[in-house]
Amino acid sequence: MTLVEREHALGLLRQMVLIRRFEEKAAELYTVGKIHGFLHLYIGEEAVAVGAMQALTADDAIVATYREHGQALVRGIPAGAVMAEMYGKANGCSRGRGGSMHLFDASRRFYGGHAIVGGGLPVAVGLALADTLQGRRRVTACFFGDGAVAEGEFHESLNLAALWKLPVLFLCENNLYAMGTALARHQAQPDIRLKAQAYGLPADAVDGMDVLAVEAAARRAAEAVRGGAGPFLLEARTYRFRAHSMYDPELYRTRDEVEQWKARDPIARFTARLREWGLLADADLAALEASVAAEIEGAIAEAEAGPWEPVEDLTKDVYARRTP
Amino acid sequence: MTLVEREHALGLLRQMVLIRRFEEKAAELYTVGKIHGFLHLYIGEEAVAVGAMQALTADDAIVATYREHGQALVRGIPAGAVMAEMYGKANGCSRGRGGSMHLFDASRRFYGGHAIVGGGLPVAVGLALADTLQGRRRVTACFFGDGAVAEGEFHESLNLAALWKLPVLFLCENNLYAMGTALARHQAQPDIRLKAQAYGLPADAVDGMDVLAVEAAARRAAEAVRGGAGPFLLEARTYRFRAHSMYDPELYRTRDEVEQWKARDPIARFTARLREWGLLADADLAALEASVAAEIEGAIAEAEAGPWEPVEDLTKDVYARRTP
Amino acid sequence: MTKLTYRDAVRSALREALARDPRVFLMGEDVGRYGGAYAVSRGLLEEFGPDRVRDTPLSESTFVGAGVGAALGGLRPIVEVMTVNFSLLALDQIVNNAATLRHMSGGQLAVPLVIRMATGAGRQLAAQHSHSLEGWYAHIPGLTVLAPATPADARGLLLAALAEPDPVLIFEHATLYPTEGEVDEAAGPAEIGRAAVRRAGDAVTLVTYGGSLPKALAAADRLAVEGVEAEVLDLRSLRPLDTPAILASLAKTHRVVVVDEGWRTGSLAAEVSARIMEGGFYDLDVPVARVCSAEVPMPYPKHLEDAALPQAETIVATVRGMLRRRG
Amino acid sequence: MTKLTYRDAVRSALREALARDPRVFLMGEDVGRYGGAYAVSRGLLEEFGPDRVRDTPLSESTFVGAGVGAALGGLRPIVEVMTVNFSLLALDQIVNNAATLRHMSGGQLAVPLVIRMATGAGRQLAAQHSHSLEGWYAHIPGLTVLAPATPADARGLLLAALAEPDPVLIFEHATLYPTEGEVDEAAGPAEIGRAAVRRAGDAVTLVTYGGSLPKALAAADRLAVEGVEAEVLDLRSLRPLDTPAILASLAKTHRVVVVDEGWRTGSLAAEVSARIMEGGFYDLDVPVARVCSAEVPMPYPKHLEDAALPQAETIVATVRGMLRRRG
Ligand SMILES: Cc1ncc(C[n+]2csc(CCOP(=O)(O)OP(=O)(O)O)c2C)c(N)n1
Ligand SMILES: Cc1ncc(C[n+]2csc(CCOP(=O)(O)OP(=O)(O)O)c2C)c(N)n1
Ligand SMILES: [Mg+2]
Ligand SMILES: [Mg+2]
Repeated sequence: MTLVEREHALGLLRQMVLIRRFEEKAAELYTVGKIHGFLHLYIGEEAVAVGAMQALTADDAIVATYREHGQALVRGIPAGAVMAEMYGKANGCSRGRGGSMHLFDASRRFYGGHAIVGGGLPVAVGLALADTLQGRRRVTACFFGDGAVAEGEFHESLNLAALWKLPVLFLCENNLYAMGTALARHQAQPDIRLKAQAYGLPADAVDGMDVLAVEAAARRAAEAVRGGAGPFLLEARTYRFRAHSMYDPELYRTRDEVEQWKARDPIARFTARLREWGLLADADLAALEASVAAEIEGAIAEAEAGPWEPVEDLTKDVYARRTP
Repeated sequence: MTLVEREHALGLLRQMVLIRRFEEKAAELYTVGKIHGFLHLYIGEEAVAVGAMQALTADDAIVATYREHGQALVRGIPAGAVMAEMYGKANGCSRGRGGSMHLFDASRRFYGGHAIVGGGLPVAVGLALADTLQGRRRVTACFFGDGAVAEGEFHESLNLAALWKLPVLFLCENNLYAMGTALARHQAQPDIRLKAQAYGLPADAVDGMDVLAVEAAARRAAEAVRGGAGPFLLEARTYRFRAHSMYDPELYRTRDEVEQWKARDPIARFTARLREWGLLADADLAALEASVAAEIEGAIAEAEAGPWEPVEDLTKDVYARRTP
Repeated sequence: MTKLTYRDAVRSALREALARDPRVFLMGEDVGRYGGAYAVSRGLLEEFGPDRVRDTPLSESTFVGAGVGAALGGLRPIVEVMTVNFSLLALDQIVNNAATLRHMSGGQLAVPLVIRMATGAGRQLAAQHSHSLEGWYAHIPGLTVLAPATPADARGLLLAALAEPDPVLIFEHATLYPTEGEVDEAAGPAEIGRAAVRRAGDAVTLVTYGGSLPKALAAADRLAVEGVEAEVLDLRSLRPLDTPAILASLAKTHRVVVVDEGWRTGSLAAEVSARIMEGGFYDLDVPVARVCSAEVPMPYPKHLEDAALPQAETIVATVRGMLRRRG
Repeated sequence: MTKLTYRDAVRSALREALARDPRVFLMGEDVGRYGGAYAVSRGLLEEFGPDRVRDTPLSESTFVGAGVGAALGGLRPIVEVMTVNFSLLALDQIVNNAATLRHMSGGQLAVPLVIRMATGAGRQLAAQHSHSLEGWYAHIPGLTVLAPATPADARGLLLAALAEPDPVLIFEHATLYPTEGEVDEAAGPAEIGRAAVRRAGDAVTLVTYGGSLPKALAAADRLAVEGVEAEVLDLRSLRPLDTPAILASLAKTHRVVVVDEGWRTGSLAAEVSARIMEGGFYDLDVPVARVCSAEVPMPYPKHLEDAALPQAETIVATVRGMLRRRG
């Protein structure tokens, strides 16, 4: 039985593959010194961003973490602008000043790229407040990890959003680890979805390795939020296949555990299902991969060709009206 | 039917009356300029401190808020040392440096007197951790208001204490207001006890206007904590009869509401019950009031007679070993 | 011109802003039903309703961060953090978000957020309620930091802050709320970044701001009796600092005492001294002196609090010592 | 003497403390199974077990506050806050509790707590991960603030901190972890509050600390080629500041450049300049200069980060300018 339109399915697949290939390339480029600083890969978690963001319109806002290449690409920030940002070039989406952890695109209502764990949640609450006070029916989607759940700002933000019935879709990317600390070692009660009860918030949990499941759950959640029911907490259960960042020796988990999760690879799984449903032929996949590869090549070319911001502009835009 | 030993009952009553009369006097002394700064009265909430602290031994630790005269007196800090502290005299329990909001007594394991809402919770967690790591079976009782529940530190501290199974008795004094903000206007989900579920914590709620009920609930809770079951959240539902502090015009609640709660005055109620049970004669009450009055007169005399800390000692004890 | 208290002057600006600009709203602990911990916002809830005057839970980090988000979303939030002491809980949002977003986004984002808070000691509130940390905030690029010392500035600088496209912090010294002064309620915003000479003189410059201004003026009055005419310079804006005004006064008096309620080490006064070192060294007859708070957590009793804080007498004594040491 | 990296020197002190004193324990984010974000604590969990090497949830305010409580309870906690950037979330516990409790309790309570954190920029981590806020902490009475710049100090000052009866903050500049130096692992604690002359000279004093020390030394080497012998003074302790050592070096060289990675306005360098103003004015041939970070949220690309940070070249250029302007 086919549960999804072919066009739409191929779109989802392409977005996931784009994130995967983009990041594989980024990791390579890091190794050869084109990308620096911290680089947090989303590989393994692609179904979460791709599924969830189907529920958003161009008018909705996104607040994400330092592990946000996926969200940025799905949101439609051109891969070239994201790659150039990671190079630190002035044609990057943050003019090169932010790098991998701080992607911004005001025109697409993409509000970062936050490197302080939990720091994006209050900002999302405020964006939603602005919509409410201005009578706009928009959703602010706020992504954060399981680790952020331990921070006080998680608690404060869920309470405030629920208290004021603000249209925030809280999206917890539960990949079972905060750096090297397993969920059960940072949460006394590791069922994140249940925490919503403390704020009288509706909540749901979904298999974050299944893009269609995430999409369906996110659509339900976003609909509730958009309808004025207040915030919603959606927990996507997923797994990070790669190291936390480029420096991580991964002493805290077994190879075996990683392999077990890799067997649930959201791309491989979705590909297999689409084949099963007869929606994907070998040629389709080849074409998709080729188009993604071309897009990434183009992105790298843009990044390579991009200019560096002149040193004279260092203090520009600290303030709108004066130099610091 | 008598539910309580006479001795014990009269002890509870005396402690509540001591707090009440002590604070009535403090309010007077504030008006005539003997006490300054912020003064937060506990009047109406006496059953909470008195009931709860029956469950503690001399070895247990207490962490309280700026509204802590009650806890200090019940803990056995001499009324003279508390009053002298409120005068700012060097014979005060904090050498006069803390005032009403910062009562300390290391010998009685009374660790303040915290004026930053929520700031005491992490400290209590640490005290309990010290006990655990040193293999001591002690309880740390941590008092805080309903307002503190909104702070991130509430969330972080309950999680950490539960995660590490630390012996903290979290005692929420829910008096329905954080300054002028009613519970329902600061909590999306106003049933505080239920919040414990987010941390897998046992919890209970009790009528904070009934000293025997508080005592019974606190004993059960403290026993669980002392037995090694980890932390416990006990919510006492109570009401503050007076203003938040001496400056509060009380615009946020009706006289009527206050009067309704005053009808449940924990002292009057307990007195009536003791009479009913035949445990309290008029003469007993008169003797009790007289003894409390004498104790308070003595306290005031001590405070009046106490010396001011010499100005030369201003920078003493910023560090143990050097001047700042 | 009307005679207003500082408190009423702040309220006058709040009311004007709320009335004029639908994007403006006020939020913070007890700004609504309670009327504000310092009664600054009393009556505004009744006048503008609960959408525009919002009581928040005790969640400093989140309601300040929500101010950042609301500013990003096109509003002009005024967030009241009851006192600077509690702002420590919101510092991450101020330093890592409010101050960085414009630059870090390559100029795409704007955070026109005003954060007001009471600051300072002098009311026997002891160690956790007596901080003067505005100097800390003045360290952060991306922030503008104001410290109005008069009712007219309390109004004018708040209006100015609301016209800024970037985050502005306003520190209101709690002892100033009941003080009175002439205010022109028809006047527009004051200019940010300009110090004001509150008293002219030629013997010494007292550089100060906020709650220390009255003390500096009192000291100047006493010195005048001794024939010493002190110039009193009110910084008004701590970031940006009006270095030209400081150096201009120095060029006239050749002596500077900086009066600042912050703890001495790492105080804003240190920055003023360092700027004079760099820009006015050859104009100095004697080294710049600082009158700051003693380096102790503030004690509760009045005699110790008084001893810990800058006082008119200490200022006078410092100036006398300086004059003795001429050139 | 052994050659150790700064990272290994910190670990050496941690291991020694854990082995020697059962009251010592380590807690913080990822100090255990991960081995520490900077691999400082690698192996300690295996050696000392999960009671003494404790991974915490992401709850900076609470695990720092728990450190305060554990210290009150008789332990000697070492809390690692991964970086200074995240310490903003714990500032209330540090400023309002750790720093105040001894004084505010009239001397009854002691908080022998050591808080370690990485600090500084230079690794392209952008605006939210590049702060140098140790100068802020040096403002707070009740705290002791250390900034070891060499492997020997990384070890010696940590041991010294553990012997203090009061809270000590240790700032480890993240670029220093892989640097090597001679360390005497049999040596005891270093002395707190003493600066060290890292290079003697008579033409100018470069006052610096932490991650800027290597830059100052590099600048001194270049200046030596030009015949200018710079003295390099490593502060080591930011609170207390070794003012006598600063003034002694000034008395020798008559010229001071302060090199400090903090943003210029309100920097620790401002305090050093102000202290020289107060105590060394008449020894100065030229005004004290500051080489600090540009006042911007740190940008990600290397060329901009380099431009924002103090560099050996800027120090050299500043000294050259100073010498041109002789007396
Ligand atoms: C407040 C804060 N503390 C610590 C860090 C360091 N840090 C960066 S990512 C991370 C783990 C976060 O885990 P989680 O929220 O689950 O997100 P994930 O990386 O798994 O996507 C930590 C501890 C930080 N950036 N911010
Ligand atoms: C972090 C912080 N924010 C604000 C305040 C100001 N304040 C003092 S008491 C109080 C209300 C606290 O309410 P609650 O916790 O319910 O305790 P209660 O006063 O009712 O006993 C507020 C807002 C503070 N002291 N600390
Ligand atoms: Mg995670
Ligand atoms: Mg309350």
